[in-house]
Amino acid sequence: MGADARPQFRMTHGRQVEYGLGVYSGKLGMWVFLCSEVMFFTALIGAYIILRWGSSQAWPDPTKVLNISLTAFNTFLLICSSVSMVKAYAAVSHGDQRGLRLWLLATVAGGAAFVGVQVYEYLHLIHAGVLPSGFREGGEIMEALTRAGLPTGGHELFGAAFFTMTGFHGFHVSCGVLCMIWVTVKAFRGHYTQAHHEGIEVIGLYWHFVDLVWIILFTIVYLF
Amino acid sequence: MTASTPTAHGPAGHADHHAEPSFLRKYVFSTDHKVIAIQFLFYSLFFLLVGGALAMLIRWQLGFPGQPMPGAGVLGDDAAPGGVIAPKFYIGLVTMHATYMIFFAVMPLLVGTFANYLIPLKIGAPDMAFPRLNMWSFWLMIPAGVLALAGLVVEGGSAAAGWTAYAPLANSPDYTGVTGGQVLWCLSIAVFAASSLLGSVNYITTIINMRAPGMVWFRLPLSVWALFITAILAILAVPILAGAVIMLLFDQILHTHFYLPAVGGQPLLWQHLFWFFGHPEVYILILPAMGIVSEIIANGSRKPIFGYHTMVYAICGIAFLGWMVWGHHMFQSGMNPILGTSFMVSTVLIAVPTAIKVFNWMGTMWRGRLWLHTPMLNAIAFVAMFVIGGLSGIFMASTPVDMYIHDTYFIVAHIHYVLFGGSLFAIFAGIYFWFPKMFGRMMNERLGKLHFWTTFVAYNATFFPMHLLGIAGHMRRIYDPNAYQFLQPLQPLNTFISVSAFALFAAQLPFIVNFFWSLFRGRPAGMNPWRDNGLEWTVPSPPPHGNFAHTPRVLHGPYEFSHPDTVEDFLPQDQPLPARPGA
Amino acid sequence: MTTVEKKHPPYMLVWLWLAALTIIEVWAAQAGLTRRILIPILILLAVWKAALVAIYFMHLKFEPRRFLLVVLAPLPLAVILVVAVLQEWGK
Amino acid sequence: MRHWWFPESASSYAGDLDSLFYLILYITGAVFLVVEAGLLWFVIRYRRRPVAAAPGAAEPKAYYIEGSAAAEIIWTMIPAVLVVLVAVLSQGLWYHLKDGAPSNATPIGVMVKQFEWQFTMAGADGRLGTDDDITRKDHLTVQVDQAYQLELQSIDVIHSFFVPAFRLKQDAVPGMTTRAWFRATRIGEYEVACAELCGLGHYRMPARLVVLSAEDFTRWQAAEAPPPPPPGGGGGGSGQ
Repeated sequence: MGADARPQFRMTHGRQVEYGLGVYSGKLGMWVFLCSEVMFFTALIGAYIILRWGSSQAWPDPTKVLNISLTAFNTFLLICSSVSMVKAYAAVSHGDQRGLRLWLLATVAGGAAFVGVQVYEYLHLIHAGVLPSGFREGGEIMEALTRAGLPTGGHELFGAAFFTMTGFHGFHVSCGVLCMIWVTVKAFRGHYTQAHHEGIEVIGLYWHFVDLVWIILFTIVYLF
Repeated sequence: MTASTPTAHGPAGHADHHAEPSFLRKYVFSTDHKVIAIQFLFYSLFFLLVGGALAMLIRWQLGFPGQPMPGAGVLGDDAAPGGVIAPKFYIGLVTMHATYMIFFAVMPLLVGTFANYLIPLKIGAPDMAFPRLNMWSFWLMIPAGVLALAGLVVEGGSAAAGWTAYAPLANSPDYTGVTGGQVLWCLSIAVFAASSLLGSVNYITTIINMRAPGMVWFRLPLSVWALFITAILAILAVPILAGAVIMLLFDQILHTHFYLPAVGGQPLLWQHLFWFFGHPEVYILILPAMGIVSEIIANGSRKPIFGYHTMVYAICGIAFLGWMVWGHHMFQSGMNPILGTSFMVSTVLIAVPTAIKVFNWMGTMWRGRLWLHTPMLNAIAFVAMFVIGGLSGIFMASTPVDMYIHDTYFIVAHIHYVLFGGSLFAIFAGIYFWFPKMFGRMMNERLGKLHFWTTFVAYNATFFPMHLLGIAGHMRRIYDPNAYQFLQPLQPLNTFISVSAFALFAAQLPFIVNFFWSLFRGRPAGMNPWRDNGLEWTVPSPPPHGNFAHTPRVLHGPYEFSHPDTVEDFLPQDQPLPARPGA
Repeated sequence: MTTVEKKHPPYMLVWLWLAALTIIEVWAAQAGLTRRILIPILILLAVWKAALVAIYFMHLKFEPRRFLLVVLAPLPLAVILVVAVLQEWGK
Repeated sequence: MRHWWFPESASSYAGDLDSLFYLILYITGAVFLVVEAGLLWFVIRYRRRPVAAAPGAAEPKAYYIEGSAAAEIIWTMIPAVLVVLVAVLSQGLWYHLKDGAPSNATPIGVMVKQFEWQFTMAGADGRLGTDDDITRKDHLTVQVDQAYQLELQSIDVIHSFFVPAFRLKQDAVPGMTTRAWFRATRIGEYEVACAELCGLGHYRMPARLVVLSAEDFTRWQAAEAPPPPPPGGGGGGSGQ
């Protein structure tokens, strides 16, 4: 065999660890978790693609139902919070504690604002008669589409898919914000140092992944 | 990592720095992988018993349709008026039997108990990479199990759309007559998915990152290989089920229309998503069993496993192909015939790596010195029975033959030959084999062999005739076969199966007695009662918190049995091969 | 971290790219292009943005090559699922 | 014992399907025998026997071998060839079953709901949607040696149209029309069953399928045909 020489070992917490893929456990675990998240969103996005394009199913024009400019702004917010997250990571890896805390606060604010805007969007849509079970008869949206002579077919599936996909994304962002608050508190307590800041990187991966999913969702749900 | 590591001499010393943990921390909310494994063991054995009891009710109705079952009067007038099982209750039984067995018994046994127990011990790690997540993975199974059990007692009965919960049957109380039970089923599966996810993240990370020095990939025991690949399957397949079940749940409670055709929803979307999860799930249920059996066959034969590398590649091959075969559950659903052909080809190809494994096990036994201890008997039974399940699968893979046997008892026979004859015999083998390590005491061999032989005979008497039922066209999941004239002559066969099933259930009594008796009165096991090579046998039974006093150094593969240069017929992985006298 | 000081990519530049691509996306969606042209453009832009996030923000550029195996594993499965099921109704 | 095996075959392709089944049975049966006999032989031949010699003497060891590439190649190739053979032999019949309906097949409409079948049989004109259609609950009459094309639709949940004697099974999925075809080859009465769990009454969905000779069928058709609509009365035939 003679493969003895290959692996390299490092010490963590008194135990010898072989870094099989050259990545520490927290980061590896997070990536594995993200792989499963990819499959989860595959189920939801795949269902959307199949329901909408798998047959000659009618579908309302999303740009006529949803507020694109508002959501574009929201997308921008999420991208900004992703940037602030990497800036926080860059700061801590240079030993800049103040930078870390400020950028983390900015990230929390960005995420929270995204959720806030989404809640506003939901309330607005529900008020206008867009429900998970479809557009309410006589609701604002239904009236507007009919008045404009636009087709409303497939609105039941549209409502279901829209709320399920964006809802689960929103749920992920909300969980992310909660975790991020916790991380921020820890950062203010000086938990992360230039030598030890794996937590920042790991939570950052989750945060960017949620951003990445939103980039896909925004394109498919709002723009197609 | 320049972390301050005060104790560089291993986790045992590390643990000494802490005060003795409280009882609650040590045995209930424990983060020790061994305790969690044992929690999973009791949890899933409980569900195994409940699932088995439900099967007895099912078999009573099929063996003696319309006759009152002794003692069934206690189930109440909704379920069994006058002791006669009602149709709705019957379908609930069929649904919950499969749900309990698959999600709450066999899967937690294999990837809860054995994965948790074996992975760190076999790779020489002190614990899992994320012990706290590991604890959560067990404690999430509690609400999942409670939700699943609640189905039996809620108003309106348990879920009654089969464990496959085909839409649109599962969508609406109008179709099933079930109100809350179907929602509970969905919730339970969703929570189960979260638990499975946490477990799998742990297993993958642990196996990649926490192997002891020298434990290179091709020195990993086959059980660890199998569990690793299984965890990968789970991490990628279970979220699909979660997504599908959540959409089903929304259809039920938010009145969405994902699977309802009236406004364009797709009933077949459910089937595709379900089986895209469901077929990898089948391999999640069998690969760890194969791994366990590989360990025990090598040990019982006192020989290296035949073709170790091929065995590893076969596991990977099965897992890889397993992603491309889900459509073979849907040949008669109105699927595009071209798609059907491609699914048929990928399905029959899975027979190849599977055959390799079977023949390699036989090659391992060839010219061995078979030590027929109870685990070994169960492992050989696994091979013998799994072969039947594998071969009957070829009938279904052949699309035209499937047209006839689809949804008949042939399928029921097949799944039980794979899941009971396969997974469950392997689980019994594993329990008998690692019980000494888990509890420090041997299980009784005499009772073990009694359990094995009675189970083996009763099992075959129960499930083999089901092939005949299927060939005669007997549909599955029907409450009373006598509603069809062409099934009436099969009644004696059905009665025979039922009597055998009762015997099979009764045959588990020696196991239960043995288990609890040995827990307290079994012969002390010592460190390595089976004279095995795995790292888990180099530590005391049961192993202390942190497992290894010193991180072991792995010097060779796990199957160095009967090496010509050794004195004993085994060589633990941390022991060097003696220098050849002539060299 | 033990080894070399991590070299950080120009995050702000990536941010500008992402913002610009988002603006192009929204503009394209409302420019009244035919769907046959619009959809490929939108897919391209979305994949581009997603790739920027994954490569720079999630540091895939700096991970060991074989680690990419873990990251990319689910993608073929996602494609297989969606493409095969679309076949079902594509007859 | 006859009852514990295939029902007598009564459709044009049932014989082919049975032959394929038997072929697979012989192949898998041979593998089954080899494996089980081998396991049994190994258990008897190689079991550890008590050593008769002095207790201190070293026990003999098992034969140390880590594998054999040649053996493994053999038992990779044989199953591979066999299963590919099965797939190749299956696929012709598969297309015949699914897409092989003769062009002159008479259509039958099958509308299924919980828990009954409704069959719409074409009248003398051999077409559906005309005034002489015959619609019956849980009853289907066909002519021997005549091909029929089923168009299955479901009102509520998924059911599966199963005629054991014809070896025919096809799901009826709500929201879409699935198709199946058969040609009965024997006169007699057969049972239609539902093969997909469709609710509490799933077990009691038998329908009668009667195969008549050509003369009997014509007589039956004439007797069962609905009375012609009153002249000038709207002519509701949608298939005109």
